[in-house]
Amino acid sequence: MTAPVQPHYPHPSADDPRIMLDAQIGQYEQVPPYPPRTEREAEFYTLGDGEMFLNMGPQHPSTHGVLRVVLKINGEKVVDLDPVLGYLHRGVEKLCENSDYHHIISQIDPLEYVSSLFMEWAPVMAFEKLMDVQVPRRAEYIRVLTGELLRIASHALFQGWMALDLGGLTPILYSFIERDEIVEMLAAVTGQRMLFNYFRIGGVNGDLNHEFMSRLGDWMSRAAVQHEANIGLLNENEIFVRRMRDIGRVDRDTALRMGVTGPNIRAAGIPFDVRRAHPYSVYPELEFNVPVRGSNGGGDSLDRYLLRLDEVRESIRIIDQCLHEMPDGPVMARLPRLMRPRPGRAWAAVESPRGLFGTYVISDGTDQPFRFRIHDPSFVHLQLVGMLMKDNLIADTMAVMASLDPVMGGIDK
Amino acid sequence: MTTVPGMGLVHGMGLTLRRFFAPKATIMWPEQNADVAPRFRGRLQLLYDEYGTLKCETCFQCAQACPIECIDMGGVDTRGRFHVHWGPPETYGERREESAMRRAGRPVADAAFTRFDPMDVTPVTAIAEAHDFEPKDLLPMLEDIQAAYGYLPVAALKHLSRQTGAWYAFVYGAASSFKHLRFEPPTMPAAAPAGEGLRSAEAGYVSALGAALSGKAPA
Amino acid sequence: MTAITRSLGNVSTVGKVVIPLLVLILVVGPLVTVLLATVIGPWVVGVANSNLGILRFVVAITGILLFSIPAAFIIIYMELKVIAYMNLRVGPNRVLPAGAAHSVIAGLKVLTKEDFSPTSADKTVFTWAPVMVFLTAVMTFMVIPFGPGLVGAPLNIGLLYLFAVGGMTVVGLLLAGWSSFNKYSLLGGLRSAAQVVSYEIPLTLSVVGLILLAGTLSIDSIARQQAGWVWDWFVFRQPLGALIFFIAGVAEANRTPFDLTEADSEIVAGFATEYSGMRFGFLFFAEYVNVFIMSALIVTMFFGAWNAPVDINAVLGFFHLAPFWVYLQPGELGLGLLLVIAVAPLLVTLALSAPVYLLRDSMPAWKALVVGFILFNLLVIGALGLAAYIDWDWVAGLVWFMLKAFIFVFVFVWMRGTFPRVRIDQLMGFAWKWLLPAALLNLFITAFAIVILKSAGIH
Amino acid sequence: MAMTPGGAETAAQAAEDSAPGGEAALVKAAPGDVSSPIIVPNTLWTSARPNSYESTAARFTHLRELEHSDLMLSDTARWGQLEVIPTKADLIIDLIRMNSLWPLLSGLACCAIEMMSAATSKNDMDRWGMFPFRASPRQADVLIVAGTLTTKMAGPLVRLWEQMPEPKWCVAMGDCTCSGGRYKRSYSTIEGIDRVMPVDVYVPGCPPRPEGLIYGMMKLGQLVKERRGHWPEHPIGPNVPQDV
Repeated sequence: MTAPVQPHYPHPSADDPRIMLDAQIGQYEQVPPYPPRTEREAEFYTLGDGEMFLNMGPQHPSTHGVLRVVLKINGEKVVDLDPVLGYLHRGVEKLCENSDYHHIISQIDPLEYVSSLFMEWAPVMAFEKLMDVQVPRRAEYIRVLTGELLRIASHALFQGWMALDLGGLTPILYSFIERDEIVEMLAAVTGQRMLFNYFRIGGVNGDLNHEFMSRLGDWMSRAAVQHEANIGLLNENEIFVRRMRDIGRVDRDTALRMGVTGPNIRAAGIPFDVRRAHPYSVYPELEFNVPVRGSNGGGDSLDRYLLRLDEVRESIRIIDQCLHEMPDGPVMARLPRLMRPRPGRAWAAVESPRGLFGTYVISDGTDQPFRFRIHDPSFVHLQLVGMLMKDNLIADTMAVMASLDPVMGGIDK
Repeated sequence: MTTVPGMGLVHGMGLTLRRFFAPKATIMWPEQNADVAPRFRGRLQLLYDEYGTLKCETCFQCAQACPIECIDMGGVDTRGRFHVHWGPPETYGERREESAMRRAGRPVADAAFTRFDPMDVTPVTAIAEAHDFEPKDLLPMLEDIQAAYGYLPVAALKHLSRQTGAWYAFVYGAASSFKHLRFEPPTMPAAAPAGEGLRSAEAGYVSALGAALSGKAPA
Repeated sequence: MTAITRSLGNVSTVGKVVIPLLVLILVVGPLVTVLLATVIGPWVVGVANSNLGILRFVVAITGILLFSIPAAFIIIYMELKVIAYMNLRVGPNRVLPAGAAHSVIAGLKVLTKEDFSPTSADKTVFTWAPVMVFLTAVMTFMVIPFGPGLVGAPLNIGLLYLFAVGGMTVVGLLLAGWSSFNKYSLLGGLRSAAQVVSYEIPLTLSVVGLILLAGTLSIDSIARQQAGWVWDWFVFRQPLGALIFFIAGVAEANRTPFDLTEADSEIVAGFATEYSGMRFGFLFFAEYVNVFIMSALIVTMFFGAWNAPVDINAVLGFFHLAPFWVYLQPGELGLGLLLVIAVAPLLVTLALSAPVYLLRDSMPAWKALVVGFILFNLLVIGALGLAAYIDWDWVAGLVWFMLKAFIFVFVFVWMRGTFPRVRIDQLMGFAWKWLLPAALLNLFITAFAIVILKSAGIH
Repeated sequence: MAMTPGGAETAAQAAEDSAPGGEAALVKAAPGDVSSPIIVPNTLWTSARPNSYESTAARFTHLRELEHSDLMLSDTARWGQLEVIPTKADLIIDLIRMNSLWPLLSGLACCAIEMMSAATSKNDMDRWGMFPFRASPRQADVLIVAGTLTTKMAGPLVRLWEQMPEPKWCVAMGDCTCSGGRYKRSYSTIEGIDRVMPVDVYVPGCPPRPEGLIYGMMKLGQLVKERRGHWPEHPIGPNVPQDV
């Protein structure tokens, strides 16, 4: 029965073309390893005097995942850069087109893993439009409540990453304490810490339970105080403020032209918020402000950072209102098990913590969508990187990148 | 920014010093367990209903849906006709063996990739080829196989699963949900419905179960 | 001979080894002793006497090398634990109580890792750069006075030596960055060159005012001038200089918020990116040794060196007391001393164990005796330590010096736990636009003050 | 846990949908009625682990043969046959390595967040000396692959792994890295990182809880400790208790 033991790696031999000899390793690897295909490539991959390429990523501590950025640097100054995407391309859209409508919710969940509930919300809303489903009001309130909780968690993580990319070790740990409390709370009602799979077509998976409510009550009693204490570590810190101010300024025109949404456009002075501009769910019934920062010249990294902190305060307000105004009733509409919507198309967008997240669905009358498309805000915001990082220092690339708050899962889909 | 330069730094250092003496947030796992919500999905356990019966209906849907195919289960289907075993050894037998040899220099501890009785499966290949290996044509294929063998042998189903790429549970599920498909050779009498001939064995079980539920020791 | 072999055959295996050894020791021992006493001993003493400087140097180097590694381990452990506590976690706690051995274990593990050098690296430079970094750090130790007389080389130009050798660290870092054949390393090396060279200037200038005050370049002498009360420390006469020295010292030691040379989130690990195994260990230790050196320097220059904050002689003099150890004359007891030595341990042990035995019902007598004996030993150790502290001023100096130095190490770690990192242009701008003028200002003010005070006749 | 109103409604509705015809499909258990489990003699199916399902002795003896063969005397795990005899010093070195496993700061996707969570205050991975997430692979001991591995990322990941100096270990965290997980059917993912690199510990879950990762790292520590000299006593592999 004993099988012969095979060594894992074959013994290297010079004949094997897969094995690179030591003599070959010493040579420079050409960047890129092919002749330039476009004018832009030819321009980028031509080095000027005193310039060199610095390949940042796909594994780099501060690229927020697996983004690869080829920097052309002159000393410490970034002359030009070329982001390379696709290291996390998982084919989510195609997978969704091959899943039935219920299954899509779990497929799209890890798309942008920091704010999963919003990834569920948009397709669910699109399907509801497609099938003319009336969602119970309690379900809508629950969606808003859990969504705003997750927005706080997401912004807490943003704050921690921001500090980590600027070299601060401690704030991310405080943020994670806050985030852990929220995700454990959500786990009490959804059943998972990160990829919740909670929203359903026509409602939510389960009603709020006692465990969730008690944890939420505990948390609400100290949320605001804890938030102010945590941000006190960085907000007034001279080093932090000096590094963030006037770095990566996005003016209003650029923001509009590039299709920036979410906190990034509000930090540039434009009060665009999907929750107010194209109201959905029960947001019209709730009172909250759309915080805006940035002067006429647009907003810099510090504005984007501070605006997210403002949003946390607004989210706490919304949660408070939800808890007071939540009606009783069912949390699920009555629906058939197997969904075959009429042929048609639907678009739905939500305000995710990173901006406008939308899905576009075309149904051909079967139980699977004919086409399923995702509009992700991170992808749009990443286009700004080339513009903002140029002529800055290497250290600023991290500040700018972190302040835009991209998530590679959403960018690469 | 504060009016006095450097006050922000002092403020931050004051905060960290206060946290230095503050009680720690760490949950000393594994000595002390975190407060995990009862609804948390990440645990594996078989649940019993109010009557103390296993809720599991052996539908294999969970094994089929498990993303990492870690659910390894064996049992009888709801109609009491046939034993099925579904689990990673079936699907990943070869790979596990290779991986284990590479990693630990020894075969896997549970060499469960056991085959059923060897039989000639060329007709199955021919049938699958005739239907272009399309999993959507599963029913015609199964009918053809039954026409060829007189019944649906396990080896044929497995072979069909491997040929078409459909999960075995999928193939088996399709086969078991049609009354005109059978798993026994026509010469053998069809198995009685679930538990009909086994009342005596069941009675002992039920009494033991009742005793266990009521807290009394079995007689 | 046969008798001896026969009798040897009768004894056990252990005996077979021990008995010849005993014989050997009994025969050879006296011989060697006589030889040592008559021939070699005087020769050794003569050589040592004629080469006292070299001998002192060897002893000092050995002591410093033996001290620097444990000091680095302690600081690494402190960093792990203090930052963990500031982060609201508990930190390492598995090996030994409170995880005290985790830093040692990390160091030993680094030692057993594969020692790797990239194919295209300049192997010689790559190998020797960490050694250079570490050695410069250790060499700086030579002139730091840990206590009165506890100094490796009492140079009269100690400060000059300090800045000269301390500035050489950058060469090691630059070589490490350049030889790694890695762009991140190169950037790290260049950053460290720019940073350390820039901050050398305010660091040196901030001390010039102090040199004017002290009138000497000898570190030992500077330390002695701060004896007395707290307000005799130089920090109260040179506050601006102390602040500049502290900031520039943080930058010199490459610590947060000036840790640009190995900025994790920017240039992966800076000059250390390609280092693994013990070469990385050298760089790692050197960082923490540098932290200790900077703390020690700050303490020596501005915070009273080894001097206690309280002038004990002045206090005793105020109360018209002679130091009480003058009254203790054990020799006067004569034969009674022997009695005390024989009886006192027994009596004190019994006296200490009695309350323990009486207060705890469950305590058996032997356990109480053991506890009493341990307490007695602690008492003796404490008394001896107190006597050493009082009688030998180097013990007192070492205690105060270490205490103050580790307070500053704590501040370094505290800053690491709090601050983000500055940017390279802000770093350079801060050095040249703020620190340098401030240091010059400090120098001029001090010079003016000295001139005015001298002309007024006040010293 | 009490049934929520929504749940009851959906259950009733499910029954309605699945059986539109009549009442026959609806099973209504009377209170006190113990419904019977189905017990069928096992004739066709061979158990995966004979020891765990039956009380009879194991029919698979290859493991025992292997344990008594010469192969077990040496460590053939990754470094091939050892040509030295492990001594007490090796055990001490293993103990040292076990207590200082520095992971590489590398995350691919969703699981990276939970990996960070394992290192932060609530679930402090630093307690085992696994704190400094080294940014450079040259100084790391453990590669925690956290997240979906795509075909494009496979090359860089293998390169990272090869850049790490020996001894090194790999932990596959999450379903995607263990076997492809929910992206198994995608055209651009790799179904399990053990197709491209060796793996020491698999931590399943989507994503696993931080405690799960810490447990995996503790298991890795055990693996490191027992790597040499203790093979017969501590077999590696799924260890299912006899009475499962």
